[in-house]
Amino acid sequence: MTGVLGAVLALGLLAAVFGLLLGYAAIRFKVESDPVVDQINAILPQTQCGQCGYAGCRPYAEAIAAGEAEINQCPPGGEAGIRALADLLGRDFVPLNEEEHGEHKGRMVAVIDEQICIGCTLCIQACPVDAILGAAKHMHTVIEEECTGCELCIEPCPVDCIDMVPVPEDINQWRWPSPDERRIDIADRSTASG
Amino acid sequence: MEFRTYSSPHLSGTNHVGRLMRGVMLAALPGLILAWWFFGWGVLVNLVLAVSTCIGAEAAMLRMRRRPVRVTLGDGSAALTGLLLALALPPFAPWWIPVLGALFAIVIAKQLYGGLGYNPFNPAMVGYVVLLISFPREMTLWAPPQELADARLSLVQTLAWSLLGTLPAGTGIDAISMATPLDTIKTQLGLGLTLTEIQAGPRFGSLGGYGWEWVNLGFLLGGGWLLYRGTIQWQIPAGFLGGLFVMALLFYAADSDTYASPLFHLFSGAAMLGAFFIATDPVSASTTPRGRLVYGIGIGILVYIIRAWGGYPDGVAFAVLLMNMAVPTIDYYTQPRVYGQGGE
Amino acid sequence: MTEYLLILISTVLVNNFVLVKFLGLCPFMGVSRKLETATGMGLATTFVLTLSSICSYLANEYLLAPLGLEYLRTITFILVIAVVVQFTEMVVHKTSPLLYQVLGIFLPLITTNCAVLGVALLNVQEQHGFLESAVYGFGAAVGFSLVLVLFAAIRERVAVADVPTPFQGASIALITAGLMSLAFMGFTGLVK
Amino acid sequence: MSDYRHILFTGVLLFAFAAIGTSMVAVTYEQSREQIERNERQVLRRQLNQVISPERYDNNLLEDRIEISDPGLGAGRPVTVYRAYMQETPVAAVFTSVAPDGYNGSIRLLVGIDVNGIVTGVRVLSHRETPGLGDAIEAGRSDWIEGFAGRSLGDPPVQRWRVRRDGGVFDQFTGATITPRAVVNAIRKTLLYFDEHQEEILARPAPDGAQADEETHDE
Amino acid sequence: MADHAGDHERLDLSRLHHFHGGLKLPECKAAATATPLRTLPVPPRLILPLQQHIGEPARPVVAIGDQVRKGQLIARAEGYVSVPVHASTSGRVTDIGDYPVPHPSGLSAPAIVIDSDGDDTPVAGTPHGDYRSLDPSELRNRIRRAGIVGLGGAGFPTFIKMNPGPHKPVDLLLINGAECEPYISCDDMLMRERPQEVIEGIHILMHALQVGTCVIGVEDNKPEAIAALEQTVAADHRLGDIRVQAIPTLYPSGGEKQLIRILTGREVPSQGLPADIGIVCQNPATVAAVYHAIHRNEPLISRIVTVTGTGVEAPANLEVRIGTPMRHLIEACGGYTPGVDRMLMGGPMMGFALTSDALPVTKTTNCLLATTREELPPPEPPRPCIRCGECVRVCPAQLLPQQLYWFAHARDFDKAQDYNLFDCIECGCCAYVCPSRLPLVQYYRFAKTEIWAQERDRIKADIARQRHESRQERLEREKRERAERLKRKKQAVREGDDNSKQAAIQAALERARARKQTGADSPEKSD
Amino acid sequence: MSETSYPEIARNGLWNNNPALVQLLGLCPLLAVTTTFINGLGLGIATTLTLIISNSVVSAIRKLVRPEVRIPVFVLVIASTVTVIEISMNAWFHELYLILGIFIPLIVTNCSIIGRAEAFASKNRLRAAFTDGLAMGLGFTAVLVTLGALREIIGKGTLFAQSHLMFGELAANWSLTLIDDYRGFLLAVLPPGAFIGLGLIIAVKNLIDQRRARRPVRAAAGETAPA
Ligand SMILES: Cc1cc2nc3c(=O)[nH]c(=O)nc-3n(C[C@H](O)[C@H](O)[C@H](O)COP(=O)(O)O)c2cc1C
Ligand SMILES: Cc1cc2nc3c(=O)[nH]c(=O)nc-3n(C[C@H](O)[C@H](O)[C@H](O)COP(=O)(O)O)c2cc1C
Ligand SMILES: Cc1cc2nc3c(=O)[nH]c(=O)nc-3n(C[C@H](O)[C@H](O)[C@H](O)COP(=O)(O)O)c2cc1C
Ligand SMILES: Cc1cc2nc3c(=O)[nH]c(=O)nc-3n(C[C@H](O)[C@H](O)[C@H](O)CO)c2cc1C
Ligand code: SF4
Ligand code: SF4
Ligand code: SF4
Ligand code: SF4
Ligand code: FES
Repeated sequence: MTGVLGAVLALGLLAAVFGLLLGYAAIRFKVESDPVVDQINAILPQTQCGQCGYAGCRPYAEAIAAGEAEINQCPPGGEAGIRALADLLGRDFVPLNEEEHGEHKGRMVAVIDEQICIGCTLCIQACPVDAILGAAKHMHTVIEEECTGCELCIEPCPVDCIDMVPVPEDINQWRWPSPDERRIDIADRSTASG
Repeated sequence: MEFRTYSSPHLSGTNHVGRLMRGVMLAALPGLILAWWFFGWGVLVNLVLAVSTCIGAEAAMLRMRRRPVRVTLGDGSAALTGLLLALALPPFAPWWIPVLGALFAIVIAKQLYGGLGYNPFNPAMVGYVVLLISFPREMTLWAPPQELADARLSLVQTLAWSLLGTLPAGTGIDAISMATPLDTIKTQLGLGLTLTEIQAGPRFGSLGGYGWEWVNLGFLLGGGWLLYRGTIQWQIPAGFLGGLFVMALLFYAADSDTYASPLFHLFSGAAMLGAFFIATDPVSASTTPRGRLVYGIGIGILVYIIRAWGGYPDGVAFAVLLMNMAVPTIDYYTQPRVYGQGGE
Repeated sequence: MTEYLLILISTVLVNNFVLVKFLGLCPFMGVSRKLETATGMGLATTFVLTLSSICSYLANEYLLAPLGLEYLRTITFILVIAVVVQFTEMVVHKTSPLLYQVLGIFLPLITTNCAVLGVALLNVQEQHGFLESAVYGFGAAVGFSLVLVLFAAIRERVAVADVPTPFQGASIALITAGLMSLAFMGFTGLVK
Repeated sequence: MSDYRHILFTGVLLFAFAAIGTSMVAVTYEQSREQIERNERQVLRRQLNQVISPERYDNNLLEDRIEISDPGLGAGRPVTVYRAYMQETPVAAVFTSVAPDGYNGSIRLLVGIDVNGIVTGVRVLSHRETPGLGDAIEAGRSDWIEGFAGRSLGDPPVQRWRVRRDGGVFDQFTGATITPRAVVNAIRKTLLYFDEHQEEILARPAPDGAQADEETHDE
Repeated sequence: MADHAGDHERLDLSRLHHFHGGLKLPECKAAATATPLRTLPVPPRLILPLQQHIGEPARPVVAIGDQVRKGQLIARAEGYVSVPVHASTSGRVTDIGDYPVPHPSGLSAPAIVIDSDGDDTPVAGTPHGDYRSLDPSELRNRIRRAGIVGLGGAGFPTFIKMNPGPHKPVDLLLINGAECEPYISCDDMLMRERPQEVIEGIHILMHALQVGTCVIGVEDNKPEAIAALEQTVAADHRLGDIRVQAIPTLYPSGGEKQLIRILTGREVPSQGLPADIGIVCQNPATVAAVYHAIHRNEPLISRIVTVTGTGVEAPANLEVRIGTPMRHLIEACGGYTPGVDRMLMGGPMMGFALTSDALPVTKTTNCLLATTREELPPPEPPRPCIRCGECVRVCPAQLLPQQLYWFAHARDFDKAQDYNLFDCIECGCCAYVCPSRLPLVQYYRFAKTEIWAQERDRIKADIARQRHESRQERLEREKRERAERLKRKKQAVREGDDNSKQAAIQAALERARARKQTGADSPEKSD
Repeated sequence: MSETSYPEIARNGLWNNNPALVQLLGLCPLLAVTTTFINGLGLGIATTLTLIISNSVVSAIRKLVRPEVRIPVFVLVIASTVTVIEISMNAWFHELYLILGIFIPLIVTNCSIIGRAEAFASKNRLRAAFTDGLAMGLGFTAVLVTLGALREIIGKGTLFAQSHLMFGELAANWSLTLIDDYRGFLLAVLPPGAFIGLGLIIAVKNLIDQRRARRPVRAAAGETAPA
């Protein structure tokens, strides 16, 4: 049994020394906040719509950083957003989870039908970015520039006077279409997958 | 009046993938004919088997992947892969050798990556190396050149050997096949002979191995034509041949009894085929001008290292694959200086 | 001197740890999606591997051998490695959060990167001395990093290729690794 | 203050786990050491018997061993030689030769040679050759290794004690020449060594450790 | 390096230099230069888009029904990077609204429509006598007020280019008369027929920029233009060194950066401006417009347009009023030939295809190219890139076009930018030589516009985040305050205050519902 | 996390989150030793055993461990387990030990073991951890065996060769020679063959998954179409 004792002592002491070293390092190299959350949050579109299943973009960012959420849950961010996340986190690109979180739509803004609006301020309270102007009992308007299109104001409106309309295209914001549709090696991809 | 719209530029040149590939095939003709002349019908049998398997495999894969078959086959790249693979095979290989090699080249090395343009490795060389490491015996069934052969197989006899494995009565395959000059040097050096002794044999010509030197000259000629036509750029062949030459020269100068002469290296094995036809495969080679030089030189040096000290007599295929592996990295580090970004 | 050079050539090319010896494959597959991360991982592994090769040598030579506890080799080595890795992880976490985010999952995996324990055990098996152990560890790591970086660059290219859907991702990556290993067979016979 | 406690706690924790783990391993080891040694001896005996048939000797082969150190044979390590006697007449010697140049490092061999210089048998003790390629040298994987029994330095002549590829008579494996080459070379060297030193090796009484040491020094 | 910022190596114009790559293209210019320059009559209706330049659109200063005169300001510049728009003829404003404009998108944009009264009455204005008495900044202002933008294609406001900033001394004025694209010959005709206008304009610009040297670069396939300019320069005895320099015909030598490289050996820094290396580059037509603006006090209301291609019967160069629907130009050239298949604005390498000929000529319309299928066959289906590197060899920006393509194709825009996507001048050389017939330039345009869109989204997201965060903060604060107030109130008696609030909301709801009901019922509002 | 369903764990280990095919862990032993079916089986059994034990132990001690010593503690546990198994086998199952001998030290560095300890065992209760170890082990073994069989058949034209090493004399004639006079496709046995083989197996799995994912959609479409 002396062999056992020797072995235990030798390794135990080695381990103890290592333990002390690690314990010291844990304090010496302590990391306060996780800057990765900020970086993830900076990629998210800040629509604050909650479609990802979290209470806004930052909570979702935190969930991603903690490894609890997939990176493909934000429809407003679309493919580009997922790509940016995959890039940041060194993961593989995965297509948007449309089944659970919805499709990526073009940019929309809310418009309040000023004829109907009763000025109840409920939409103002719902809007996460303060994009709705108006005082109680006066009709409200949406500042188009500020509206992120999150649709959060639709639900609370008691008189259904808010509509989402697509932002019209103009030549300065027009985007060249990708020529990919015409490539012969992907020409019939749609039929292949259909 | 309403018009259809397209994106600029609306003009386009005469360059075309199909034209490119057919040009390369044409350029390989002199070498092919010389190979047939020196090494017999087996060369052509391999060619037919490899090319038809390549085309068949490509068509089958395209159909399975639901890609347009006819247009894609029309570009001739599959046929070219088969041609180059066949040129690398020993003339007495049984039929399944070119077939298996072609399948590997097209299915694994090319189509699994998405087909023409996407494969990181040279398909023909993948096919060749797979065969080389898997069937070392079959892959050394080289023929002696024309005049050195005791007997030559006719076309029918060659076909019988390739397809059925039968030889005319009284001949054994070991009797009619012969090791290549590079192989001979490698094994005999291992037995302690000096190069002068080894190269005294009749199978060595004035430049490389007898017969081999002519085939290499044929490919050099074709390669020159490709350069002239602008199908390939000078960097890769120059880097390859230059790298090989300089390495060979250094060691030859140091010890000419164990290291063969630079010219011998340039005109042996697959040196010229490799330099002008294989290393230049645009898809798997480097694309930046400086990168191409690095790529070529890298292949040249690796060929020499493998020939001189490695386990295989000729290293062109391995060297090409090894440098293929480094291509994305080379490309990354040899980006040209962009207009307006300092320096001259 | 030549002897160290031979060890280097052998470990980097001829007996490449990843492609020929099959060691360290998990990080090889796991962190090779991007060139930059691969480079980072290569550096991290080189550091850890060299260091742990030396540390294991010391532990073996001055702790286990004198006490006749060779049967505890595996435990001791893995402990040494784990601690070296953990220490590195904390330092990286503090000094480079981004590198940490990228390598985070894989730094702990370096512990079980077979290559690290493999090097330690092989050192004993081949009876390497101190310097030889260090060179062996370093060479193995350089070989690992080399193929990792080349592989990552290829994967970046393959990622945008028209790979048939069932083959996308890990499948084509493994096939690529296979073709790389095929190419590395060209080095057979260079050393030994 | 709490920092120190934290550090201390980590140390103690790791110590505890190391201690528990080690003690489990150590206890198991102590418990089974003898069994293992017995197993190993048994395996060794079985292997020796494969190299030289037990009918040919009557001494305790396992104990009757000497160590010699010859750089050519043992790759720098002492080589154990088991000596077989039949009624005190030397019959054969079994060398634990090492082929240092295997594909993946050293291959340890058991080479039995009788007094006439004829190989009684060869077995591989340990190797790290590639499964599926070089491991055909194991008796369980192919009968290649059997091919040495009955051969001697004259059969074939020394210069043909090589693999075919090098101009010898022994087969190499397809795609793996290095391993067989290493093994053949090691056996040839052992034969040559035995040829030269047969007298010294066999013609002495069963040694005790000290004597064996002296012998080694004499070499 | 230099002692003070902006000091460049000495100008050496003694020899020509080369730029990387480039293409020899068929020229196809003869058809349109066979006949002399003609002036197209004013059409009955003009459409004047508010944005014919790079920058902010102009803002209308007229209303529907207003009577305007030729040269009258109808939309003023909005912001710094902007220029005004002037009426091209006299008449009545009949509409201000969205009209299809010549743009690759085929979209409509705001425009002012003027119905001509046929009189072409100009606004009253007094031409300034001697520009030399004017301050450079006054000259710039006049050029701006004249609505002058680069007529070479990009349409960048000219006055900005003339204001390089105090730290960038300009030592060379470059006139880009290369006109390297096939088919186009409007600058050629201008230089042949009106060289004195160009030279006068150059003098004005040299004064405005305070430079002593000007080089006019002209491709050597335009000997007549070179001769005409040389004669004019020789007859000119004013101060200042003006040279006419023939350069080899090689596309795209007319690219500003390439021309600068050819003539001076200098390179415009990546993402930089010619002014950074002491050069200002202008197109001859722009210079001529400056001459008109300063000497005759005429704003930019007309330009020369090449109408050519096998799709029109009689190709020619026409001087036309800005806003003229393109149909009139085609008619003036004998109409379409039977096989006409597409119409381009600009040349075949850089121009874009138009959907219709009802679009107006704008300040940047240098060429209308109507072609048949035989002349410009429809593009073949593209195949995958084989990495042949041809594109690398011809790219004048020394980029790796195939790499840019791979990244654009994979939508890896960060990588595309790493490979200097924004240094691509969209010259089309790469696509021209590509054996796989890839629409490379479209990929680059796609990637560029996509990156810009992402940039805009980014900015929007940042604003949204700030607003969201400040809102969160505000809510927090309010909650705290309310809690405090509540605490204070607790002591006081609680009344049905809340109830009354709720009642008010309820009442409002009822009212709204009623209104909506009637709204939905009435037929005219049901849409 | 407390609500882990056992069928779910089993499905994960065997298919959905298979350590070798999906997580790509434990690749080194997987590729290195699968030259034959029997080799694969041997390693599979040894690995499964280790996974079960280490998962259980790690789960049992999970509350004690601080983040900075987590990894060292886990590897200590694993290494001790493996060494104990190794020594015991050496002593009491010597025959088996000789066969599996080379595989056992390899297990210590099998990434899938520490991977499971980290990802599952350290967050779950004992029974779940045990099940997970079993499922993962079996999933891993399944891949080992498949790859081994594939490489053996293609590389040598045999199957179950050398079964007697594992099953004793009983299995002496289990070895099947599938193709007589087969030349042997050496590639399958060499390292490149291992990589390519695993790549192909993963592709087959993906194909099956895709087919499966598509089928319900089609079925649903079929239902709604006539309506
Ligand atoms: C991964 C790998 C494992 C190998 N294992 C062995 C081996 O165990 N034994 C051996 O002799 N050669 C081995 N080789 C070496 C090659 O097969 C080598 O080509 C061969 O030994 C050279 O002899 P040849 O002339 O028969 O081709 C191995 C090669 C590789 C790449
Ligand atoms: C966004 C933008 C800003 C520019 N700013 C200036 C400037 O401040 N000063 C200047 O001299 N030119 C400026 N330019 C003009 C360019 O240098 C160039 O002359 C113009 O884009 C036309 O060139 P191109 O037709 O070759 O594209 C600017 C161009 C763009 C597109
Ligand atoms: C590929 C390319 C070719 C060009 N060719 C000409 C040309 O031939 N003539 C010209 O005046 N501008 C040409 N340009 C535009 C010039 O780069 C530059 O914008 C112009 O000369 C500036 O003058 P402006 O502002 O007066 O138009 C070209 C631009 C590019 C990108
Ligand atoms: C100059 C040139 C050389 C080529 N060399 C090869 C070659 O060595 N091997 C091959 O499989 N294909 C070769 N090809 C054909 C083609 O590029 C090849 O099939 C692609 O690699 C398949 O994607 C070559 C094509 C050209 C134009
Ligand atoms: S779905 Fe996207 S935009 Fe909406 S809250 Fe979540 S992260 Fe923000
Ligand atoms: S106005 Fe409506 S849609 Fe727009 S941001 Fe506010 S809540 Fe969202
Ligand atoms: S020219 Fe076309 S095919 Fe060739 S490298 Fe460029 S993009 Fe690819
Ligand atoms: S379009 Fe862009 S990438 Fe292509 S040649 Fe011109 S500058 Fe180069
Ligand atoms: S098993 Fe994972 S690295 Fe080796």
